[in-house]
Amino acid sequence: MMERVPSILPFLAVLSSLVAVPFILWNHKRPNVREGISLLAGVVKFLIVLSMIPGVLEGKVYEITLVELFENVGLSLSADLLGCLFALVASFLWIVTSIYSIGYMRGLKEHSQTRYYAFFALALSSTMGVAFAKNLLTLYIFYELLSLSTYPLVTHHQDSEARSSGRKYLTYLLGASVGLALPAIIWLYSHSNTLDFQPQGLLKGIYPSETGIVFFMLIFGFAKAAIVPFHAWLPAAMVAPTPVSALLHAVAVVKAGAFSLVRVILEIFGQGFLAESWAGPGLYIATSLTILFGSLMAMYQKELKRILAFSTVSQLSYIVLGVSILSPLAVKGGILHLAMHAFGKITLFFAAGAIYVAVHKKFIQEMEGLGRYMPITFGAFFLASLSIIGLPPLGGFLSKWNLALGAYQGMGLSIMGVFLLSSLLNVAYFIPIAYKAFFPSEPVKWEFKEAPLFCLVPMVITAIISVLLFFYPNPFLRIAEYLTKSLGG
Amino acid sequence: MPDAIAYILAKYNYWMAVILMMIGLYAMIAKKNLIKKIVGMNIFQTAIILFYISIGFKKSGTIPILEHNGHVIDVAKYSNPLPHVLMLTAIVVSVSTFGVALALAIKIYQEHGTLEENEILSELEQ
Amino acid sequence: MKYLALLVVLLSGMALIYTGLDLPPWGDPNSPASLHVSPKYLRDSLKDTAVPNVVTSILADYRGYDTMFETTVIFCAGLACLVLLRVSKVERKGAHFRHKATGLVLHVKISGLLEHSREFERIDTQWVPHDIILKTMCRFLIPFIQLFALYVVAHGHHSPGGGFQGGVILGASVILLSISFDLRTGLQKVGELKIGLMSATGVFIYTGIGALCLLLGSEFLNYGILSKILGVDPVMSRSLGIFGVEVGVAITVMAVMIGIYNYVSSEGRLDEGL
Amino acid sequence: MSQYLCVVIVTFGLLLAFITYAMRWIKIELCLPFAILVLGFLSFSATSLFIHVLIWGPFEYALGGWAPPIGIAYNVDQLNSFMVFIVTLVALVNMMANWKGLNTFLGDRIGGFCALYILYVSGLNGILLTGDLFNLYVLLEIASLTGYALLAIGDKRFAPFASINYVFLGTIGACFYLLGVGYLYVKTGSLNMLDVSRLIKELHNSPTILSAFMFIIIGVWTKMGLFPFHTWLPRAYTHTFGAISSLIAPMGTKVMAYVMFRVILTVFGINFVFRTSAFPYILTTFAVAAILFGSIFALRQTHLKRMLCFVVITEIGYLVSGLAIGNSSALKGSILHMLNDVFMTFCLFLSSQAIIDKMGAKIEGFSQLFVKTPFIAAIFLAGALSVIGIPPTCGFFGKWFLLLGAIEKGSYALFCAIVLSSLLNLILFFRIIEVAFYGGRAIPTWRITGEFPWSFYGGLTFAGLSILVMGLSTFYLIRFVIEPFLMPLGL
Repeated sequence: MMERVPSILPFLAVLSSLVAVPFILWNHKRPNVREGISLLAGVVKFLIVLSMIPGVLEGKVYEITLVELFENVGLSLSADLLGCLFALVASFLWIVTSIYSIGYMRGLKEHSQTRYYAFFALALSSTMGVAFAKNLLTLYIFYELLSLSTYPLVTHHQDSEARSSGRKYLTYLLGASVGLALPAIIWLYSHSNTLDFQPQGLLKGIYPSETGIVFFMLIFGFAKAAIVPFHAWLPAAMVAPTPVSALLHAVAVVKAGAFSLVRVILEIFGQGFLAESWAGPGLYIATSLTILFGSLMAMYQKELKRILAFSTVSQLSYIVLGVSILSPLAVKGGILHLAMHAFGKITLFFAAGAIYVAVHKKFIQEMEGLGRYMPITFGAFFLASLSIIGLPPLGGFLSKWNLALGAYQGMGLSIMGVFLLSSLLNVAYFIPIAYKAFFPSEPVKWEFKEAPLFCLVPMVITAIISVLLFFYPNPFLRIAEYLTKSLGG
Repeated sequence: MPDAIAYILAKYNYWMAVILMMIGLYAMIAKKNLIKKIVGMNIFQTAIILFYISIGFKKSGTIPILEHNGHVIDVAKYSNPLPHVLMLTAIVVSVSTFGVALALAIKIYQEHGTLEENEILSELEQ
Repeated sequence: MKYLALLVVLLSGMALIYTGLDLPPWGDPNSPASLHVSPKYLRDSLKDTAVPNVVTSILADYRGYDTMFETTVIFCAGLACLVLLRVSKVERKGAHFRHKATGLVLHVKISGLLEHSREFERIDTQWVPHDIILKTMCRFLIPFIQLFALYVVAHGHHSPGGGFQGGVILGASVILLSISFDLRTGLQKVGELKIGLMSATGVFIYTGIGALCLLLGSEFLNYGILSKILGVDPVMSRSLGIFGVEVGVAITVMAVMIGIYNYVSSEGRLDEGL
Repeated sequence: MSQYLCVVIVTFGLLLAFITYAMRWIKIELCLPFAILVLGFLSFSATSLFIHVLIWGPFEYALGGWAPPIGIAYNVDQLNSFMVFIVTLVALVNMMANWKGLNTFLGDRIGGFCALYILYVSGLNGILLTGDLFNLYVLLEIASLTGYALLAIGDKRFAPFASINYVFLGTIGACFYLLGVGYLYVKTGSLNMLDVSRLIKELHNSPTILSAFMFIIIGVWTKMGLFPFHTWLPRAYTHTFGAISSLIAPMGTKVMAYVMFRVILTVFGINFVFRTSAFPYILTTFAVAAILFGSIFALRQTHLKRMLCFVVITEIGYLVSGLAIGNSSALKGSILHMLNDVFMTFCLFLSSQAIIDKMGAKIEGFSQLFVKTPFIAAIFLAGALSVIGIPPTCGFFGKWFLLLGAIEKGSYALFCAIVLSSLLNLILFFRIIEVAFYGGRAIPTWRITGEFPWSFYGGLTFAGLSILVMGLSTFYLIRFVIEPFLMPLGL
């Protein structure tokens, strides 16, 4: 069924935004040209990814090896189903975010915008690299580049708060990847002499006694997936400008972490391992704890972006937990959630940014009644939070439905209970925000005071897509189904 | 027992070299004065030269300058020439190191007005 | 520091003594060192190079490459002293001049005032009156020393000697001149430029001969090939090649010895020595 | 056949050094351009030699026509010809990058300086190529003597004193080496490396050979600057003139590391080291101590260059750790790291000297570095990432093989030490980068010219690119350079 086709397309997808970087720097004095280049690169990238989808759905895998690095391991890219799913989401949302960035950055008259766009493009290249990595080493390389290229974005404000957050960001991400993930990767290489992703896993059924430890070194080493206790960087990173939080900390960076873990669970260790060893239950416990912890923490936050951050912490573990349950429905749900959550969460971040641009409000108690000034923003916010909670008719319902059902099939009530409990908590912290915005305790006059158009349009687009995904989930659903099938689940 | 003593005495060349080496090494590490250190360094190098030269010696042998008489050369009659050659080089090296060390010492004296290591160090730390 | 030194010395001393027990006894003609390579030198030296002094033939031919670097080492030392110590601008204010007839010493602060006067002579700041015996003896001795040095260089093929020894003696003769008179007298005979050129020339001769062998189509420093241009048999040309490099060595060693003395004794100013 | 190139690289360097020196009397401005020409020639010959070896394979060149062990021989193989290639290349780039600074700083001492510089490079080339133990000693002394003199140029108060410390320790090191060679000679009667290694196969249990090994390795370690023999290193490299530290810091220690590999692997053989259980333990202890000591002490420094010196000490620990692990992967890792480290150290020292020129040496004073000199800061960052071991910079790949070797062998002490030091280096460099990134919001000046000449930026570009290129060509380096060196040794 799988057919390997040598092709330069994955490389071009990585390259397209990288090439844009010098041009962005070059045009630092012409903002319109600069942002035009950003958009153009985004569109080109999206089209390249899109052009691969039909072939990939037919079972083709586009491959390219750029350079050999070790025996059997090269800097290789390959576009398979899973990678394409992630790349599609990330590259599409980049276009949307670019438009949004224009409105946000100009609306707030931010400094160093050239640096911002340049590193944004760089970060997207790294994300594509993560998506299309053919082996664990390539994934690791792009993963590290992603951490580094997002550092200037996270600490964009360059004040003392950004400084301490940036420190946390790098300490967690680089520290975990150098200290935990890298040794684990080397251990894997020394035991299997290859690092290519393959459905049956690298170790071929032979698991030395320390395999469980190595497994968890990888799980925690890819700290972008924010599994407790390696989650603290994510709320800290919220000091970044909102478009950065939106794309990177709802989609690119955190999903890169979750995506890496999906790769690790399904294609490095293989399904057999989780079923046999103590690592499976361990992972269920860790992710379940993270889900509940994230949701609970979100309830106690006062700042909107921090609520979203903790919500992300919890939602990321949905994906990991879903995939690790290994029942076909749960895997399908987990992978669908990768896409559905992205659209929902980015809308929420866009809304938070739009509120900040329009009225400079960050804390939720200040937002009472704001819905009357900004109906579009809060409308989008409401829809997106429904999607995150997992109510029909929104995309999030599909993934959560599959997850919960799969959990019941695979593990029984306990895990399903975790999903349901967390969803209830989601309701508890999302709905009051929207409710209070529209129905303040003291009546407020209706007055139109929305953010600039550049901010509104992307938000509306993503919100509408969230709805549409419920009715037409097809590209993603098909990919997820194919994937579950090809995994033999 | 006398055998053991004879065995040890048979290598007295080496013990001498060892003693000299230790004196030199001690001076290099323990002395505070730079010139004394340089002298210690020279003693150390000379001890090694002595060691090499004594390797080449043969009890029945003389200097390795051959006689022109057309006879077959009896190797045991001449001492081993190779260590001599090597040590010519080593001597030159030690002279050169000595020269450079002295030049450096002069530089240091010009700058600090002393050659005592602890005084220089305490001045540098200020 | 002293205890550290003692510790280091004791440790390495123990290692040295431990090794000593395993070494062959002194003067043993059957020690491994005397059996492997060195007999070949002794047997073949005359046959290969026509040089009876085996030390010379190894030094300049069998292991001539080492010797080339040895010459370079000493050149490096000279260069290092130059770079470290030489100061071009003399910062000393004024100089002492002595009236020859009366013995009156003047401290002149304006340069160029008395430098070319016949009645005055420049003297060192710490000046000791002339010692006529010393100076005359040196004047007599120096030519003989130099003659002997040349003999040592030239006769290295047949007796103990060679480029290094000769070069050092030659250098010593000039240093003797500088000590017994003063540094300026020495410098008048062998100036800084001459020292520099000679120290470079010596190494140049050595490497040049090596490179010549290379150009003639043989290995570097394979003097045998020089027979092509010298018109003698390869064995003889080896002997001549050895002589050539010995001369080079002697020149460099002499020049660098003088140079190091000059720089060190005058702290690089080349005006007043010891 | 161009086998003669191996001699040309060493001896023509000497020959031309004297001419460079003599230029001083013709016209002093000619010295530096001529020296650059000479280095260019050397680097060209080194490239040809490397290509020759790649095509025709390793060879032995008997000097004076006397086959070893009678005469001295050069053993040229893929690894040492590649080392010669990078040494000459980096020396050339370093001089070109710094020519303006050198001219103004040295004045009329430039002639002597150029000659010393070329002699130093020739000495290193000789050390790399020679196959004779004693010849190595002589060349070592050439490199050392010129090194002492070069390091003494710089800060008048500190540099000569630092240099004389180096003279003492360097001499002890060289003498220990010489003593060890003497022991080998006593037992075997030979000085040629291959011949000695053949002869000592039956003598592995002799105390003399054991001592010879010990003295040689301690001597080489002293010259390398392995902890605890490193005391000369930070002071000597910190206070010398920038162009000199960026010459000597990348090469001096790495060439000595090559000597360590060469002598231990070729002469004694890895089986000699692992014959007893004590040696691997001792080596591991030294390596772990050096790695941890270097990383921790680097954290304590406030002077940028001094901090880099401790980074160098850490890197030396990595080089020894490969030997302590002793299997094929780890040795590959160490040797690869040795090659990469030349470029990493060059990059760090070259960019740091520009940073010091502009902002002073204290790390707290680096605020707005990224704004004021984005290019220089970026190159420094590249070097820093490489030291930390972030792919695809070259530092990652050496560590990869080292860690792989450590896992295969099960030496977890070293494994943990290496990982820990990577983390410490992360803290170390991000402390600087943080200071450099923050501190006010000025408009960035993307103009990269300014007080530094174009050639300096050229050198920086070379340094930055070389880190990436070396990293991405790991596979080929292992296949064509390192494996041919290790394969004949049974590794």
